[in-house]
Amino acid sequence: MTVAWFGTFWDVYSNLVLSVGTNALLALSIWLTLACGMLSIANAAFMAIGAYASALLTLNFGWPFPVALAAGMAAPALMAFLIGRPTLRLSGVYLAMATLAFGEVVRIVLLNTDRVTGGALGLNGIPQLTRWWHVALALAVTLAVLWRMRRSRIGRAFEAIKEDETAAGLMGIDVAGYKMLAFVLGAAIAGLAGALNAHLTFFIGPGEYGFDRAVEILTMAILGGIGSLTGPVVGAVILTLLPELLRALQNFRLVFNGLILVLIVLFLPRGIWDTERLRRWAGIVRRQA
Amino acid sequence: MKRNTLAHSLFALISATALAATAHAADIKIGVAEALSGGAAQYGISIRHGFELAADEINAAGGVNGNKLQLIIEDDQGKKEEAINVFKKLIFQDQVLMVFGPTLSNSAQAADPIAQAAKTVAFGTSNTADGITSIGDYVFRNSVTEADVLPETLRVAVKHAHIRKVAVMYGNDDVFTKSGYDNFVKALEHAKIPVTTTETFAKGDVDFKAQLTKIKATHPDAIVLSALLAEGAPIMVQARQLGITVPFIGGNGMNSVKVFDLAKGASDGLYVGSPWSASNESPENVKFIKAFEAKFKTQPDQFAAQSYDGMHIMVQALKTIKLGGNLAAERSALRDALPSVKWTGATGAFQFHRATDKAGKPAGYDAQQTAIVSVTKDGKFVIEK
Amino acid sequence: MGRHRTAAGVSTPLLRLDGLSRHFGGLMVLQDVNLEIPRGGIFGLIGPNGAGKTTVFNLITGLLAPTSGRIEFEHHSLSGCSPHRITRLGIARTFQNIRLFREMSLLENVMVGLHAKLGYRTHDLILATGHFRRDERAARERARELLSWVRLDHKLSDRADNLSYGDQRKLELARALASNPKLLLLDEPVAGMNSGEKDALMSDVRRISERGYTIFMIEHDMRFVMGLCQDIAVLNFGRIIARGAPDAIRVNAEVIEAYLGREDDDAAPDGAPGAAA
Amino acid sequence: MLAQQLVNALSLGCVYALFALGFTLIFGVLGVINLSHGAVFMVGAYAAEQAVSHLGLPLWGALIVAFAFSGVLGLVIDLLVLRPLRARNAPHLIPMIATIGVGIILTNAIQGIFGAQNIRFPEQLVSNRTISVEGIDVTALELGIILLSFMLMALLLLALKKTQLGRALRAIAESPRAAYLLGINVEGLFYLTSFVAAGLGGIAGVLIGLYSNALFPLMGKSMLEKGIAVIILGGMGDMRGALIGGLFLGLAEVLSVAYVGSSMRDAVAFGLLFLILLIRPRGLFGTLMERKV
Repeated sequence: MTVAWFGTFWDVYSNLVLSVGTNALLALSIWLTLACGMLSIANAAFMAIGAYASALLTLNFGWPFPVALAAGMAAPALMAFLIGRPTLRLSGVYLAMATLAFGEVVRIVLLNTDRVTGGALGLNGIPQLTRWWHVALALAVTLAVLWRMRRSRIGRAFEAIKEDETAAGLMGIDVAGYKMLAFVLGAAIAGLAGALNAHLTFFIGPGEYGFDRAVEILTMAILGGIGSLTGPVVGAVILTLLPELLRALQNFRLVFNGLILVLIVLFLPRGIWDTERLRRWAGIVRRQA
Repeated sequence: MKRNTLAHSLFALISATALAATAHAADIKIGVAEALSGGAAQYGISIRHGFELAADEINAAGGVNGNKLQLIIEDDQGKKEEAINVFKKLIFQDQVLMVFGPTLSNSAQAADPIAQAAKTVAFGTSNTADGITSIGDYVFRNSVTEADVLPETLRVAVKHAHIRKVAVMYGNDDVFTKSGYDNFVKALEHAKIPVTTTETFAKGDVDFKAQLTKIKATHPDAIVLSALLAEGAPIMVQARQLGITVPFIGGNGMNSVKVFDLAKGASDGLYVGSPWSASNESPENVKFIKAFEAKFKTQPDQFAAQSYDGMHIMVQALKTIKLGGNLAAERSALRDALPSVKWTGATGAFQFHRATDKAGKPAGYDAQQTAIVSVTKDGKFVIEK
Repeated sequence: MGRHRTAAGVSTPLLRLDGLSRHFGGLMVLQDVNLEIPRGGIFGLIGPNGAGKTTVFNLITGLLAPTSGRIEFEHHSLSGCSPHRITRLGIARTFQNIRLFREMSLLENVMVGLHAKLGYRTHDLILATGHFRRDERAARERARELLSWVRLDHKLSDRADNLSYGDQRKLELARALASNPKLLLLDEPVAGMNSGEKDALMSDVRRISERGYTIFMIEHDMRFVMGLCQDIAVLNFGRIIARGAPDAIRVNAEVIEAYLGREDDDAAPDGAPGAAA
Repeated sequence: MLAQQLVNALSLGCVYALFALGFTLIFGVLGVINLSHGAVFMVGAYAAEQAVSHLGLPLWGALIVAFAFSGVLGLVIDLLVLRPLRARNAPHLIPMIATIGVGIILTNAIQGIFGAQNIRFPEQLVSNRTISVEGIDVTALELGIILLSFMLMALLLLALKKTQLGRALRAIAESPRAAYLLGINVEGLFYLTSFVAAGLGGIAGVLIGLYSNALFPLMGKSMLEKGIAVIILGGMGDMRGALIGGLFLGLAEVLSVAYVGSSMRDAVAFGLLFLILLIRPRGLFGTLMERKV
């Protein structure tokens, strides 16, 4: 009975559940740069590079999936490394705009290299190789690595850079190096999400990786809160499920999507998963108990 | 919007009463997955209207062998992930007999494999990209690809407008217009018509004069335009403003009476080829247009005509199979019955022809129809032979 | 005076500024500054506001590049070195306008200072090897110890921005010490403190110096400087105008002139060397 | 052909400038990258279209309706969203994210009400006449847009330079805190700026809607992306920059179509933007109202 119920549930919602996983990876990828105080919105582009690199390898050359996944991480990481040196000198809004422009350039290049990428028609017939445990494992490993990093000198360096770049440099922290690390690692995680997603949905096209996706990734992280690793994951879960939950609203559904985003920014400035607030609430509950 | 919901609930109420009256009749659940929000909603909503009109007509005439059609309509937002989710919901949760949609070819590339794996018919009425029906033998469409109509459009245009060389313009970031372009190129090569220059534009562009100025300098005899109306109409207006008087040869995307409004004063001289034309006075088409205008207070377009016909085509197959019992058996029976359907509707005479997959093995089914070529003149489509 | 280079012999200086100049646009903030700071002891740099003192620190720590001249630290030229390299060579500093990591705890602040001392590698970190855990534990212990030096070890997990002003200065000092610097630069360490806090810090700094750290401080508070430093240089309008022991500086005519000649100087009444004497 | 292309570049550049004026004004004074400006621009155009088709207003009436409607909308956005964020001193990226949400709300509300398909202004609203001089074709509307964007920019510049209000705004741009201490009604001027900037957006919506013959809910989106490029090229918060950046982008796009290939049009635009940020992050040109970010 339960098994049958789960079977139907999984038939209907497997894709949604796995989308939650890949979106969580994306949110974590932008969390990395945000943790360093950088607003880089090139993650949609890195996701595209990862998706195309891996899909081309499995589709055209029949490479094994794990190798294609590795390539899907390596390609955006390499790209991030190449553009990182000049780009990461910028800060604040300027960095955001430069990465935005980079994202547009990537999308247009994908459109224009149609011999390889299929242009606007995209790549279709990508083998569906992603299993649920691939996504689970990828998310678990990513979370474990980031969790460790956070509680090590790297995490402290990130936070120090976020708070005061100059002071961080004078603590002996290689500011440019750590920014690059966050940027490249974020690109690799975004690429992984892209590669997993591409092998889940049979099809990828350049339109999926534009400005909207970049904003969506950022929104997930901010919505959940970037004070912890749980925040981005929570944000990804909510933003992925929200459209399903709001189905009844029909034409005005996305209006509520936007409204929720505004309300959270206004009333939950540290995101939904605000550790301090949660601790406070827990304290109140304990006192009342 | 509000009126629609009201109409919906009224319809539900009426069908519920009808259901109570005829005790033995069961509803046949038909899934409809179209883009009802987002940028593609303008096509999705038109498509939904076509389905609703056809289903109402069929139900009013007593349904299919006494069974009423029940449409379960879901919004895929024009996104591939949503299309997958919606297909899964319709197939596994709502247990529909078959699914119409999705609106966009990209979504179809992602969602149709789901239907194929579940051995459920996926019937596209608006997907024109190559390769969709290669996905498998449960994938059908009655939307003609440009490959089928463009040679005819070119032939007629060349004959009437004395075309020796053309310039090409297309939207390169959209599947519909890009695949239209690919087929134009093939058709032009086949007809041995030289291309003076090829220009592109992107969705949301407001200015096309740079491209048009370049085109003007190459002195083509016509401009081949693979565009959707949103950009196609402004392109025609701006071309006329630059003193370009040569005719346009458009794809499916331009085949809409809205062109007379959106390109008012500059809408003459556009050749379009499509199985459906607003000016086609066949009795089926006249009836369709009349009924559509009465029901929705707006003029139909090609998307509505194709979905309208799609529903009728499906119902022809449905009539021949035995319902009741095993859903899986019903689904595959429907699939087996569909390929032999022949139907004459708003888009004229229709039949399927088999498509092949990448390896050349038989796969799904494409439309086989003859194109009607018409040219715009004084706010009307005039059919040319 | 600074102009005369020390003859080879006695002891090689820890830090040497050689003909250092820095211009901002047309403004010459530092001109031909020559200074040698010996190993050990507490060295002071004083001068009226706007004399260019903080610029000297910014040049030493690599935040600014000199327009001309060179800086040598233990025979290494620092020109072109990025701040983090300079820190790793053994120079640490505090700031005039405290720059703590405000959202981090005290312990974390000091542990950031220990950054370069942690030798584990990425795979140690990911696999949480013994090396990683040992290093982290040692760092935590060391941070606790440094905080106890400045008597803040009872507030380890407080957030830095919850500290009082005086405690923030002490935390910054502990954080600077974390890199175990050969040279510690203090930029106005008692600015904004009350006299009780000043006295306490004075003994803290003295104890730190006794542990063998070389200290180079900029300070306005003459009682503090004169009480701590063995050797003082005076900067005015970007030039070194005097150098010597506190008693000699106190009576140096040029120095008194420099302070008294600037009426707009808010630090003048009690900041002038004479007043503090 | 080059002469015609240069005229094309001029009118396209002015289209961009027209949009960017309000966008850059908000950034200059409020320090916010207002990503709902594209949506406000679109709403203004729709409001004017409704007024024209229901009330039969002439062009100037449509422009007034758009200015007022968008302006009030901008004011409401400021009151409900930006003011609370200012009050709690949120880091500057937070208001930007909030305006993304506002943009989503407006775009989808309009789409829910009017549908996703293109609509257009009645064609008699503006003369469709083409003026041909020496083989160069230009429409009356294009001339109007070119004139208006130069005039609006000159007007704004003059207002900022010569009036008391302008001086107050520049003081706020330098430092809102210092301006407050000088007794300037900072909040009031923030409201005024939000109103005027959004109103300008509405005017741009009408004119660009007329220029491209199409209104649709997403019309603000690609314009917003171009607008971002324009204000960065011109220097953020700089009034002259909006025009210079707009003209520069228009020229770059038109020339890339003419000599590189139209499929590279946006790649050239954004590639240029990327490069310029790396080389000259403060924009190509000097700035009048630069704000620290």
